Parts: sequence; C-alpha cells; structure tokens
Amino acid sequence: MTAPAQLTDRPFVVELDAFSGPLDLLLHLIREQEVDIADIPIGRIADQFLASIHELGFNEAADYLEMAAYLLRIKLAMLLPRPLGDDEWEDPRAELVRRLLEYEQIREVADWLARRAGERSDRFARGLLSEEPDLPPPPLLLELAELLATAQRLAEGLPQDVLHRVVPRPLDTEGATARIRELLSARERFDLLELLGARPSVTDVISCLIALLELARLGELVVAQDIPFGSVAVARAVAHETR
Amino acid sequence: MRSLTKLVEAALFAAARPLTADELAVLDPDATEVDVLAALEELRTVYDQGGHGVEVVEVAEGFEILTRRECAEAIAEAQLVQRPRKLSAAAMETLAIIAYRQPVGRADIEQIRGVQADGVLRLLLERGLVDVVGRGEGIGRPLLYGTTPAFLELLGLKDLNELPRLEELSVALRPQGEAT
Amino acid sequence: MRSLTKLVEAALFAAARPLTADELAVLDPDATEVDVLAALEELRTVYDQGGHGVEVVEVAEGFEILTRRECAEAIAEAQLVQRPRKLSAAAMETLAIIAYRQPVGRADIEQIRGVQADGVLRLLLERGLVDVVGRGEGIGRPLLYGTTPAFLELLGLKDLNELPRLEELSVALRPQGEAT
Repeated sequence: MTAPAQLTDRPFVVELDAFSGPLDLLLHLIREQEVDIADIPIGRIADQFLASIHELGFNEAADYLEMAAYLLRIKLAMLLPRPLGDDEWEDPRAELVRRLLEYEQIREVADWLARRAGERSDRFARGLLSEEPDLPPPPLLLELAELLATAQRLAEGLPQDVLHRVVPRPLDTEGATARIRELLSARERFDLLELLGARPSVTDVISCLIALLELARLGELVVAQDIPFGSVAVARAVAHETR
Repeated sequence: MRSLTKLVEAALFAAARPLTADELAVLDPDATEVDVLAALEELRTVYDQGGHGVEVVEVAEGFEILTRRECAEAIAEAQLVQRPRKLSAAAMETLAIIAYRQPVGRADIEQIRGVQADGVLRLLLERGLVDVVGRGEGIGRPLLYGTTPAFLELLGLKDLNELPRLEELSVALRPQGEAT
Repeated sequence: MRSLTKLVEAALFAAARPLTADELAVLDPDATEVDVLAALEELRTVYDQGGHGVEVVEVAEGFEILTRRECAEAIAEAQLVQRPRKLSAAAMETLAIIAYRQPVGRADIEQIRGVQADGVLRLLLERGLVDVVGRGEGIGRPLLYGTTPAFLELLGLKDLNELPRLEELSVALRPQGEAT
C-alpha cells in the first residue's frame, strides 16, 4: 500500500500513511463529526467516506473500496421500509458498530504496545560483539520422538491435493502430428491402434487425439469409425493433399 | 562484590542477549539458582545505588543489562547507537490482534482490521516477532500465528501476562464467544 | 558517579566498540575533552575498586568496556558446558520435511510450511544438520537439501533407513523418486 516514491510530493501519500486502514478512516470521520457511534448517520458518513477516498486518491486500494461498498449496502438497507410494529427489526448498522468497537479496542492495545516499545527502545542493550562467533554454538538437543511428531503434524496439515500430486507431463501434440504425417506419407490409411503403439500412456493417447482432430480440421486427413466401438481408421484426405 | 556477582556481571556484559538464571548458574559449578538470583540482586543494587548508566532488567528470556532510559537521548543524539526502527501503526495493530487472540489465522486478522494482512505478516515473521504456531480447522487448514519471545523483548515484557487486561481498556470488549 | 560518567558508561556499554574521547564529548554539549577523560577515570576507578567483572580499557581506537580476563575465561568455559538447546518449532518442521522428503528444494519446503524458509534453512546449514545434495530441474536449477551424517548421529541412527516410517508420511512426505 505504499505509494511509489516519485509521488511523495502529492498530498494523498501523507494521508495514506496517516490511516492504517478503512476502519481507521471511518473512525476518524465519526470522531470529526462528533456523532454517536451507536447511532451513525450512515448516509452522511458513507458520502464523506467516498469523498475522502476519492480526494485522497485511495481509488486503487481494494480494502477501502470494499468498505465503501459495505457502507453503501448499509445505507440502502436503512432506506428500506421497516415491517410495521416489528420489534425484531435488526439495525443494519449493528455489525458495523460491533466491528468499529472491536477495532477501536485493538487500536487502544496497539497504542499501548507502541508506548511500551518506545520506552523499551530508550534502553539500549549491548551491541553485538565481534568475539561472539568464535565461540562454539551450544550443543543441540534433538529427539527422534519430537521429529516424528513434527513430521506427523505437518503431514496431517497438508492439503489433500498435495497427497495426490499430479506430476505435470506436457502433451506432445507436435510429436504426434509428426508421427501421423510420417505414417500417412507411407500409407494411404492406417489404424488408430497402430499410431498409438503398444501400451500408450494417457498423455500419449490425448496427444494423438488432439493431433488427429487438428489435422482433420486442417483437411489433411479423415477419421472414420465404421461400427460403434470398432477400430478407428485414419486416411489421407485426397482433395487437400497439396497443402 | 562477591565473586559470583562479578562473573554474572561479566557474563551479562559479554552475552549481548538475555541470559537465564540457569545459564548463569553454569558460571560456577558450586552455584545454585538461588545464589545466582542473589548475585543478580546484588548487581542490581550496585548499579542503582552507585548512580550507574546501566541497570539489570528482567525480560522474557532472562536477565540483561540495559542502559538507563535517561541516557537514551544523549546517546542517540551523539549518534553512537541507533534506535531500532519503529513499527508502523499497521504492524502494531496486527501485533495487538495476534497477542490477544493467539493462535489466530490471517482471515481473522484481516476481518478485524479490514485490510489485507499478507505484507504486514511477512514483515512480522521476518523480524521474528510472530511465528506460525499451528494450523486451524477448516478449508486449507489455515496457518495460525502467535507471538514470540522477541515480541516480549521488543516491549520489554517478562511474559504475556504483563499485557494490559482488555477490561482495563476504556473501550468495552465484546464477549469472546461471539466470534463470527 | 557524576552525570557525565553515567552517560559515558551507558554509551560505551551500548556501542560495543571503542569510542574516542572526541566522540564521547558529544554526549554533553558542555563537556570538554578533559571532562570526558576525568569521567573515564572515574568509571575506571569505580570498576576497579568495586570488584566489578568489567573494566575500562584504552585501545588504539579509543576506550571500551571489556570483561576482565579472569572472568572471560570462566565465561568461555561456561559456554563449552552450555546446556543443550532445542531447535525452534520452525527449524524442527523444516528439518522434518527435509528428513522425509530429501532431496527437497526450498520451494517445496515453503509450500508445505506456508512461510519463507531462508532463515531456518541457513540455521540448519550452519548447524550442519542439512546440506546441499544436488540441484533440481526447472527454472534456476534450485538447490536441493538433504540431511547430513551429523543429523543421524544426533538422533542415534545408523542410516536413513532407520528413520521410522509413518503411515501418513509415507504418502504425504514421501521422497519423490519413490512414487509408484
């Protein structure tokens, strides 16, 4: 989310740094307006939010746009007529208020952490000494049981698709095309099984089929199957022999 | 100073990292952990009462000697030592969430902050402030993060219990079980 | 201690390199070089007469605080009898992957763990538990890692065949060459 360096003279870069996210910006607007967080004038705040991200050039930031869309959804929901006398009407803003309160609390914790880190950074530890590397590192404690438990845990955590990893084998349609042309130059017709040879792999079969269909489309050959499930004959296409 | 105190001082000086009472006990084959703690106390008193520029501090991984806060400004201004770079607000917020919700997955962090967390998480992992501590349930068994001893060291905390209780913060907390 | 002495002590401690009287004089705008030398002298006396484990030493490049020789020996000896340390969780995971999947490249390790592996790999290489055993196919011919004899020795195994097979692992982390 940091802007390119050459843009630093533009105002929004500073602003972008000033807010740590859409909720931060939203809280800022709410505080600036001095409105009750439990009764947010959602229309006004949504408009201001949109105006801010427009002015600030936030348009690229998906996170802000997502929040803007969320605010607009709430705004719409507020406009819908409420069922008469329904006590169970749920304020469309409830979830937003909950998120804002939660975020505000995290902000408070973050401030506390930053203060502590600031105090800590006022006390320097000894700088790293150059003699240190000469000393041998402490001996290592390695237990087989722990290694096994770790391996087991990792294996269990692996997503299923890794268990049945598909080894990519590229199709060789060019090779199949060459082989078909070779066979056709020697004979006028041949059987598909001849082309595939003994014990073809799946990728061989697919490669040959693709090559056959492509050559048929180009008019170089015709493919015929006389009876269902019978053998497939490949024959030279006489009319287009000259291509 | 007793001879063990002298050794403890020298060891803490040379180590450039916190040492546990256990580690310090190795300095003298006859010393117990109680002896080491007494030596640390003597050293602390000497530094405090002698008006020294350093002090004994207990941190996450043990004990270390640190310069006193009131000396920081002069040392930093004289450019003899650089202060560590401050973390961004985004990084602090992410740390706050991980510290209080650990073990916690990326999706939860992003939900609370309303911002993608990849970059910040990578930074925190690189700086060793958080680590992967397990995997959660659910699709893809997401990685769960927790704080490390380096996190405590960053804040000068002995353990996580020193973090403020959420009830003490001015903003009210929603009940824990109410997670989405 | 005078306040300049306190600053000088803190600066020498934190810098961990020799500082000249000139450099130290910057600590206090009002201090002259003579003041700094007097502060160094005071610090030296405090350390010497208080029976401290450290001392002020003047070297070619300036002044520094060093551990006393008699302490340095005790510390070095203590290092030799240091208690064995365990690997971090991250290092353990990476080691497990390499053990069961060798030869394996960094990309595969990172895919399984979901985090960058550079630092952990460097640590395992430094500790001699893994080594580069070849190069894989593909872009840039990535380095492949395997375990070392030192790894087997630490576990008390004669060879890799003695590494227990785990049912799930035999599928999930099986060495690629062994695929049926």
